[in-house]
Amino acid sequence: MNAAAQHPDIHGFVTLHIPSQYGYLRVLRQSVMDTCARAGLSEFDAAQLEMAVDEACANIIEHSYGRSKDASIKGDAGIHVNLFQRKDQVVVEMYDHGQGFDFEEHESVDPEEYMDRGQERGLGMFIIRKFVDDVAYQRGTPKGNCLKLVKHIH
Amino acid sequence: MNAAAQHPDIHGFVTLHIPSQYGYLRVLRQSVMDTCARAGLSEFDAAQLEMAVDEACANIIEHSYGRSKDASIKGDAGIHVNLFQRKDQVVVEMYDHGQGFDFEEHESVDPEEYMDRGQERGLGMFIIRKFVDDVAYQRGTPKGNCLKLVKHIH
Amino acid sequence: MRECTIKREEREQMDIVRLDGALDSYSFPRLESVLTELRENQRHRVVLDCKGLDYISSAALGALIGFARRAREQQGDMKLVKLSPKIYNIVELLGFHKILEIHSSVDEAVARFEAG
Amino acid sequence: MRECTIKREEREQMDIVRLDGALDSYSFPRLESVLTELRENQRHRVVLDCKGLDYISSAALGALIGFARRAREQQGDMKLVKLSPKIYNIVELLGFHKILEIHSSVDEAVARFEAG
Ligand SMILES: Nc1ncnc2c1ncn2[C@@H]1O[C@H](COP(=O)(O)OP(=O)(O)O)[C@@H](O)[C@H]1O
Ligand SMILES: Nc1ncnc2c1ncn2[C@@H]1O[C@H](COP(=O)(O)OP(=O)(O)O)[C@@H](O)[C@H]1O
Repeated sequence: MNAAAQHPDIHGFVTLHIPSQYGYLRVLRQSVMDTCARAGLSEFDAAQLEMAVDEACANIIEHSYGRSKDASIKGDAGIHVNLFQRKDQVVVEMYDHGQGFDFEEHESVDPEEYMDRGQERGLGMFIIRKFVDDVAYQRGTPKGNCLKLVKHIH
Repeated sequence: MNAAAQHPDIHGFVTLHIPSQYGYLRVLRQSVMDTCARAGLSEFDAAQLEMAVDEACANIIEHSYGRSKDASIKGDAGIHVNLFQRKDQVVVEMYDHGQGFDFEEHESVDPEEYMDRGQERGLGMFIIRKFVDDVAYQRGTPKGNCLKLVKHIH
Repeated sequence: MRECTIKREEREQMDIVRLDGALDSYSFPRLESVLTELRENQRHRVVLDCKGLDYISSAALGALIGFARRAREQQGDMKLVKLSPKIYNIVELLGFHKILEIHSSVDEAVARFEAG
Repeated sequence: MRECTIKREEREQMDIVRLDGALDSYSFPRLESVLTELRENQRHRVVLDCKGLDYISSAALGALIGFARRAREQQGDMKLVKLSPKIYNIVELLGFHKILEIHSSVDEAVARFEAG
């Protein structure tokens, strides 16, 4: 088990490992909602975190694994997700072994821009940034690319 | 990731690690039902496997971790669950680091006996044995005690 | 993500208890306290509405059977209504449909109580 | 464990499309094919019943907006009804409640179509 799970500030450490396929997003969303309910997050806050996680993992499947020209990068390694509560925060960490990307370089398109531009690019990055309180991305850690989302419990 | 997940006969390998607490049984049941739906198990077969897994993990929490007098055995290590489809089978493997027990020695009480005896012992072992097609238990493997349940897809 | 809720509606002659969510090891203590309260208040005629029930553990089923048995000694009963096919199948596999009275609607169970 | 189901009821003047389950990246192709079919058959007036919808991805919302826009060019529209508070909150945060017409019942949306 992850060393973090033993930390006294950390509650209810759940880990989930799923194949890199859209059909597994549902069970991931259910796990997120379960963690949020346990942490006492409001229904709306929980739904926002649920959506940020879903959009982030859909991006991993589509872009990090899906767009690779390097044949050694395949979806077999799946997506590893840590879900836990730390003090007044719900934290979701997602790891993938795909090609990753430069997170800061990809500005998010906001919904108005999205409408004006005729929806040629998605809202994923906007939702990931706006629906949570903290975001951190690290490319190529020993455990893969890591996206960490944090939502405060009010 | 588990080596088994790379095996060509194995589909949809999902792993879940939860704390040894009753409040996490729900997310585990949801993961079982999700795997069953993907494998095309009937609603009834899925519900039977769901119940066998739930009763087995409730036993891990109550008996394997809960009854230990050895202070070094605590529930911190949690329950590790592998869920996957192999050919025409749905397989659920549950690992715990508690004290374990002698599986063969614990005969299951059937529902009639249970009624006659005034319900002094539970139906868990009966359900685990009767609601799945194959059961195997190994105490004290390097990854902990392992209970493996198999349900055939008809 | 529904927590299990147990709602009690006290009528003159009986109680309607409505279950929603999962009756598992986590919510078991709540079920037990509702059953204890009914017994202590001499409320022996209970209709258990299982419409919203999506899971029931063997321990919870055992508690319902225990309640029904003791209620019968007091000319009462616990009757189950609106079980989903999934849960009815489990109850049947365990043979508990022979012990617990099961109806398809609250009205039907109420009528059975009223018929004595 | 509900798969997403999309049911289409063709009325004389419009279509009622009923969603159940989650509209996510997995079920997205199914949504797209239903929308394409509607467009190809010149069915531009659609009421989308979201009563059973428990999740919607941004891509699915984008597809609904795209459909509504093109339908309006043909004097049609796509009106959403019976959104859960949870999903309405998401739609609002994205500002899409200003673009999509939202009603609380199928009848209300039908009446709006009939009023022209
Ligand atoms: N996990 C990821 N790995 C690699 N690239 C990513 C990832 N997430 C996002 N991207 C890149 O950022 C871009 C913007 O993402 P997003 O806002 O979700 O819109 P869309 O996915 O529709 O393009 C993507 O097109 C992709 O190039
Ligand atoms: N995972 C386990 N670890 C240790 N002991 C167990 C485990 N599962 C079952 N047992 C033992 O087997 C007995 C029978 O279990 P069960 O049929 O579920 O009834 P109950 O849990 O109500 O006693 C338990 O009382 C316990 O002694």
